[in-house]
Amino acid sequence: MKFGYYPGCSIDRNARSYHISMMAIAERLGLEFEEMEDWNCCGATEYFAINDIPAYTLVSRNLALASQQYSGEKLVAPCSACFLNLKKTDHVMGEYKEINQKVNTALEAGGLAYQPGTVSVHHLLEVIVKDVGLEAIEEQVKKPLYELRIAPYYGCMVPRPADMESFDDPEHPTSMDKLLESLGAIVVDFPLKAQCCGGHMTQISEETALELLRRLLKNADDYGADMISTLCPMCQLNLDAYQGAVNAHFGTDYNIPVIYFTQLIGLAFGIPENELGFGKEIVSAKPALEKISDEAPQEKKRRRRPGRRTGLPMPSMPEEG
Amino acid sequence: MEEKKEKTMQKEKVGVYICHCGTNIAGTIDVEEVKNWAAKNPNVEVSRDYEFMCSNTGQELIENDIKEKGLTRIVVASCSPHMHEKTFRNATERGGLNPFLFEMANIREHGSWATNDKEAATQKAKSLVNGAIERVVHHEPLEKIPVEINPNTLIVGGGIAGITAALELANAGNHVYLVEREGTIGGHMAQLDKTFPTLDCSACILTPKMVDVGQHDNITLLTYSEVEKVDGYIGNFEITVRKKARCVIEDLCTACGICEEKCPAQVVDEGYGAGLGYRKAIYRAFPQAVPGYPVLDKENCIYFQTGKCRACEKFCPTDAIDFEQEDEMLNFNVGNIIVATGYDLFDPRRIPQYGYGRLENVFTSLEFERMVNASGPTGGHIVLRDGETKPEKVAIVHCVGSRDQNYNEYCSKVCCMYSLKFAHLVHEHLPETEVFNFYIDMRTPGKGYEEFYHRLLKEDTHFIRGRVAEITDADHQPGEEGKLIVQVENTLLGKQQRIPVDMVILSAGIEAREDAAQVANLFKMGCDYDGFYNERHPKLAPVATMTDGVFIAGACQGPKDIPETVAQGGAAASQIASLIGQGTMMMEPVRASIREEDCSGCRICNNLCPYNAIEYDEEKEVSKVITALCQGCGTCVAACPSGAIDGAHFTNLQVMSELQGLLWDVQPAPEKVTA
Amino acid sequence: MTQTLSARAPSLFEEVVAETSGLGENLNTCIQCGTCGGSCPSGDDMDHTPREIFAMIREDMREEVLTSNTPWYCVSCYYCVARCPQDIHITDIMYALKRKAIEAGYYQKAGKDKAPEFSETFIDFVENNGRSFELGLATRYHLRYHPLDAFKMATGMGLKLFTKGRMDLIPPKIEGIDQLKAILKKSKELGGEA
Amino acid sequence: MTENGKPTLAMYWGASCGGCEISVLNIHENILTVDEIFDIVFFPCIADFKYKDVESYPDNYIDVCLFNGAIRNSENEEMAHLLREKSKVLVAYGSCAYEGCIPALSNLTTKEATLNKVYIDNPSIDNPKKTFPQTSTQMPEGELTLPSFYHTVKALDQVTDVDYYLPGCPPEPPQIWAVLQVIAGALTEGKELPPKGSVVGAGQTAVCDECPLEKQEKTIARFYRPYEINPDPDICLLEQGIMCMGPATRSGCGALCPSVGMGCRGCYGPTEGVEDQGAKMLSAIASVLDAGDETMEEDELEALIEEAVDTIADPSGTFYRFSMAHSILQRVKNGKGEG
Amino acid sequence: MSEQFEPVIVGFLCNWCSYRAADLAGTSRIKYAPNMRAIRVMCSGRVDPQFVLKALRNGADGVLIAGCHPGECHYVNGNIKALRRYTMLKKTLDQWGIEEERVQLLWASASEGTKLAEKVNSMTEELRELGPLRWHEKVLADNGAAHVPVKEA
Repeated sequence: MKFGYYPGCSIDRNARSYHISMMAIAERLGLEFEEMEDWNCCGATEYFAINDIPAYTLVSRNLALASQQYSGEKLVAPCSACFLNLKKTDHVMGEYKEINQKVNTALEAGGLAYQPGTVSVHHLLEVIVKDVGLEAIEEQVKKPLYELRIAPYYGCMVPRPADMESFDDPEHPTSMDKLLESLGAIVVDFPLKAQCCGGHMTQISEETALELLRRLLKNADDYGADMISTLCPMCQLNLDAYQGAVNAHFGTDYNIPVIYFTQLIGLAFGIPENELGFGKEIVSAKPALEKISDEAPQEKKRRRRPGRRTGLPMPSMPEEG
Repeated sequence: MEEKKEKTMQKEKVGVYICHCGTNIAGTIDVEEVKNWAAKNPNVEVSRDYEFMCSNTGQELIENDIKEKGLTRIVVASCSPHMHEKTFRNATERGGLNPFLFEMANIREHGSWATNDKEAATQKAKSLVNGAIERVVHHEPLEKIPVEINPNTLIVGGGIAGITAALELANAGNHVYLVEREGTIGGHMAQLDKTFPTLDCSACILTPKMVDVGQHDNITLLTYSEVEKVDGYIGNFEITVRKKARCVIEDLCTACGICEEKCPAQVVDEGYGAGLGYRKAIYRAFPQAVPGYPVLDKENCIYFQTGKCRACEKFCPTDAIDFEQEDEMLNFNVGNIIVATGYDLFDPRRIPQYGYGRLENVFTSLEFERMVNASGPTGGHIVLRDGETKPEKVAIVHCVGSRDQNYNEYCSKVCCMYSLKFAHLVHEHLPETEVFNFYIDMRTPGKGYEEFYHRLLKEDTHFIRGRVAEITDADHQPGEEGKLIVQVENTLLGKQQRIPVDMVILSAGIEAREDAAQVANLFKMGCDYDGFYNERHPKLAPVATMTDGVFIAGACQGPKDIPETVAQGGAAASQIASLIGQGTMMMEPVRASIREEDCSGCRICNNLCPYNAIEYDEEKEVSKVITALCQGCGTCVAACPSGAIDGAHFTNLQVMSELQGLLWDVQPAPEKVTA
Repeated sequence: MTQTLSARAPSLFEEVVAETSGLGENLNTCIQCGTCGGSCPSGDDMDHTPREIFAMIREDMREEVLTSNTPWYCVSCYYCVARCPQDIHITDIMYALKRKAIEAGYYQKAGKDKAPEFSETFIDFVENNGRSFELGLATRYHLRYHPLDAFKMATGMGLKLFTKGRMDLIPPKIEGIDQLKAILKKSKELGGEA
Repeated sequence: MTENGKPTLAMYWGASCGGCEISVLNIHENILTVDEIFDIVFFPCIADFKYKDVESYPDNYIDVCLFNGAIRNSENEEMAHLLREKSKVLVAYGSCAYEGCIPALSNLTTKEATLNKVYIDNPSIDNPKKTFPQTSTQMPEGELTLPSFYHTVKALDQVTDVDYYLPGCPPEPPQIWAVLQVIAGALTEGKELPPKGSVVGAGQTAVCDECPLEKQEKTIARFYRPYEINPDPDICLLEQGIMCMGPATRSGCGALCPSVGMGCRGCYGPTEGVEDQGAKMLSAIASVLDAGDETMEEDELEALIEEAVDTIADPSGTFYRFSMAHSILQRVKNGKGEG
Repeated sequence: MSEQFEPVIVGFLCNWCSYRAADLAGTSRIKYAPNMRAIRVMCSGRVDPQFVLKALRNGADGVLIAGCHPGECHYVNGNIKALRRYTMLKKTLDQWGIEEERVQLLWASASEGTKLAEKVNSMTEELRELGPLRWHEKVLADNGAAHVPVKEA
């Protein structure tokens, strides 16, 4: 399978391990990610705060380039913010004539044009779960992540592309849960899985950011997670690099590595850690990785919430039948 | 053809009346201008404007002009014909003209109310009026068609609406077929514990009525049955009902309940029990079920699944169990139909952030009704999912799935009141327990409703104005551990609050039945956007539908509480009773007819009619319309390749003339039309 | 359609809607239920909940709205948008309010002067290089506005990231930067920014 | 009327194929009777007359004028006016004069396209200089003129007042003879004529009335081109998916085509009281298309119907083969529409 | 009104759904383009293609046929017949060079006043962009003598 690839600024450096691991598993899964030529920054959450038409335009240049460079291939963005900005801009241009017309006039100035709807934007997770599929993943699993307790963390921007149809539930996504289960890991039911990591608040109002991070870390810890699995460079950076700050600020001693789901897939595929960018994380994953056992666990993978089943019947959930 | 020609030859004297409707029309349309302009039309004898044409004086204007000025046609430009066409047809008739020599121009709904542009509105009004004038000239006098009314009635749905209607009609000496999908009648009301605001026991007031239905000589009760087919038209519908096999021989069963007792299969009771309790595979929904004999649920019956067991059969003292029993098809005729199929409860699983199905101590309103009910699974004790722990704090969340564009935009109307009722019941059962009601707006319109709210205020319920954002078990701060945390903005304080509780009750809204659309199709009714059945008129015909002879009652038309539902059941019944009383009913003469001399017998039209009203005469080799069956849609008229079918009141000549009238300002020099 | 336009100056509501290029049009359908305020992860820090802000916009309380810190605490997590029963694009309205506050020179009063400065520094990089640049961004932003933080930054976590090879030293630049500049220039004219 | 007291007869052609003239001769020996009854005063096809002869006649000199052919150019129209002036009874003879017929099919395209097809873009044409006929050409001898070619082909009654219509392409001999007898009767024995404007020499109902084939209820899944299917000779062709204009076409021909397994083409025009033959047939056919029902999803429904409709290769050519000039829209919109 | 071209649309609205939708639009005071002039028919199945052609022939710039949603027809399936006729008519009109925007079909239930209003708005816009049809002037003008019907009625 061939895809267009929009790396986004942080992939180059900060989130290198995301990129490395992504490419490593792509090889195993026979996926081809063709990087977009001369892509530019998506503006993150900053540009919209200053000027919206330029913000949309900034993003649309990428869409315009994509529509030139690819022939119908899906455009994949591994970064949540990039994904949302690309998808949202395409959506908004389609919905709001005025914006579409302004943006295209601006693009003209650079000899470009974009017809909303021509590029279909997808997040990496969506591609792995939907296009590749869990069966294909399971086939590749050589070293299951038995006994490794993972809190699946989606953050906000992937499950919630506002009013655009999302590939997963905006409130209670489960695609990464299922993915990690297929890798043999124990997925802890992580209530805050779709909560916010604070985004750029770390720069603007550290207290705010630290509190949000604390909640996430505490919750993950309460459920005995060995590590947090993430799909966004910003979330990774905040949870990882600021974990020390959180501990300092609240007198806690969380020590939970924050790892890209692609790294975990790679691990389960039996790819050596160093080829997956392990070691770049600030809170080391080593201790957690040592917990991985060769024995399939006795306990049911997906731990149900505490509480006896003796009393009144629980309402059935669709996926559980 | 020939005589039609003559008609159009002799000049008609048209009277045109433009209504101000106060300022509703006159505020936007220059009524004066339209009146004077219309007067210039050669066909127009009189052109007047008046404050309120629908008033008696307005109608008298028409009557007098007909008598004094010898008008032969009438045009009224006012509101939608769906409002006042009847009114003015009657006025025309009182004036001495055939009521169908009248035409209406809708310059309010389609005109003055639809734009602010006075100039454009006036121009449009002229067109509509002109269209009406050009059309009415070609109108022909028509006579209404009498139909015999079969005195039997079909009622679909055995909830309180259906029960009420059935008893009303039956007591008046008419025969009723009451068809209920479930094994027993009673509907949602039978599931409830107390009823607001009076708090009288739901079962206590309902079961006597159920018994009456069961024993009534004039009521044929068909439970565990569904209507399969509906043919015919008002006065004479042909009904086919599927009586599903309940594997119990009704004549032999004594409703002793031994089979139920002996049945080894435990099943979660998703139906009557709202999923909170268990039942057997052969069961009666509840002890007072009517009829008393049980239903065998094949999906969960061990015998049907594994081929072994037959316990019920062994123990039945009267050999009333029959595993081989098959569905039965029943056919009968009725004159009228009442659809009272009720509602579905909104499924809160659709709102994941409320955790229903994930967080065990989140309950639906219906679950709670069963819980507080003394005959329910907990014997009326309010406990957590574990079946024993008493909650110290209970949250009641209003507007679940209602007033929300993501789910249902409308207000479900009853939730505020039953939420107050719940709060009261918690106070009553567990005086120590704190209750929090989370609401957007407190809606208590109804006799004694607001007073009930005050009563709850006195009972120290916490009322927090704010729509609950989420319910989670992820604790952030001390005091939240092991609790359900209700996160909300207390909009009266303008602060975000996290309130730890032990139990959450979701006041789920009312939804149209899942299969509402198919049912609407079956009875040829319309559904609105939300799936509720369309009434004929929102104000003046709330229980009639677009289809003559088909009526609706209760929550299938929209959210309602018990009193309203009962009122509608009664209303539908009395409308039907009056039809039965008349014995015959006059049907609109808007019908198709085939001119034999022009029909070539090509048979194109033969199977176009949804009511099979067209038959082919092998003798004469021409097609014919059976007038009584024809509903006047005009599909065949449009289809007839040799123009041999006339659609009364919608002839080509009439429509084409209206069309040319409408286009007066853009068309070339006026042309004559050929019919 | 052929609606007649009123002569009076546009209300704050109208301005905000205009600022969102339409996305915010149904703001006037807010039923004040507080779902947004209840959902907001950083709600505690806001001086007004989003719901209050909307009520204030409807009441044309220009200064109070534009000096409020509320928009600056929006982390654009979209919970409010996903949950709003009236389908109001709250996040986009918050962006619009930020822009209006800056435009009105109000944002210092919001006590959140860090936010726009951060955004602007970020955008400088994007507009001149076509890419963002964490190290440069952080250091320049801190040096320019918060020298002390800059020190903390350089010695503390910044260092860690750097040693982990997670920070660039030289800003990356795209080839089509001139094209990008031209496009953005045009878009700013259209966007109504000088 | 001439000195010898015989009523006078004229027959003239506008844009036509000549078939109508043949059809007159096709009344066999009766043609002799016609010659006995009438003095023929203008009939370019069988005898040499000049325009100036006609011009020289006093008004109403011609008792009966059978005008066939459509109005394609200014010459046709000029003659229509002239003959109207000179005739007591003007009969639109044949489908061309009655409703445009085949010539009017060029209303389905533009004047330019038509001329182009005839003078340039046509395998049998060698016209390297791209010479087009001009309405006026200067020659040393003086100006040469040609009639101007119209944009829209019209029926006779669209340029002048017509007394009777005699449909058919061409009209059927028995019908012609019947009509001529009636007229002769009126002229010689003072018998009454049918009301002005009537369609004569044809029935009132549709062709199906005369059609011998067995008719059932109709549901048509798809249509076949004549070469695609071998029809059952006893069953209604429509029911077999063969296009037949019979239901929408005036009877009078005796259902000649259907009875030999060829769908009716519709040459007798619409039935009494129908304005647009094509639209009516279109409506009828569409109504009985056996494609899609109310239980289906909207897009599935639309797809099915599209598919069924597409089995009719050329709707306008099929439904409007003879009646284009008298159709409601009369021609296609300028520019597009080479259908 | 502004200088811009105001197209004239003839609307054939079925008595049960779309006519009521238009009523509802009015009752709920939804303001929309005043360019549609409605003709009430009992069912969209009554719409004879001749009506549509006649409207276009007589100066209308567009025609809107509106009926109940498939499955919601008061006469069970009249609207399906309407759809079949519409599909075939559209194919024909396309051959005749009449832009598809000029003849449109809409499903609007009695509760969809907004939908109907929006359709009228969008159609008005589309027709503005296409410009006037005005058959007699623009198409039949040169040598197109006014259409005289078969016989005097």
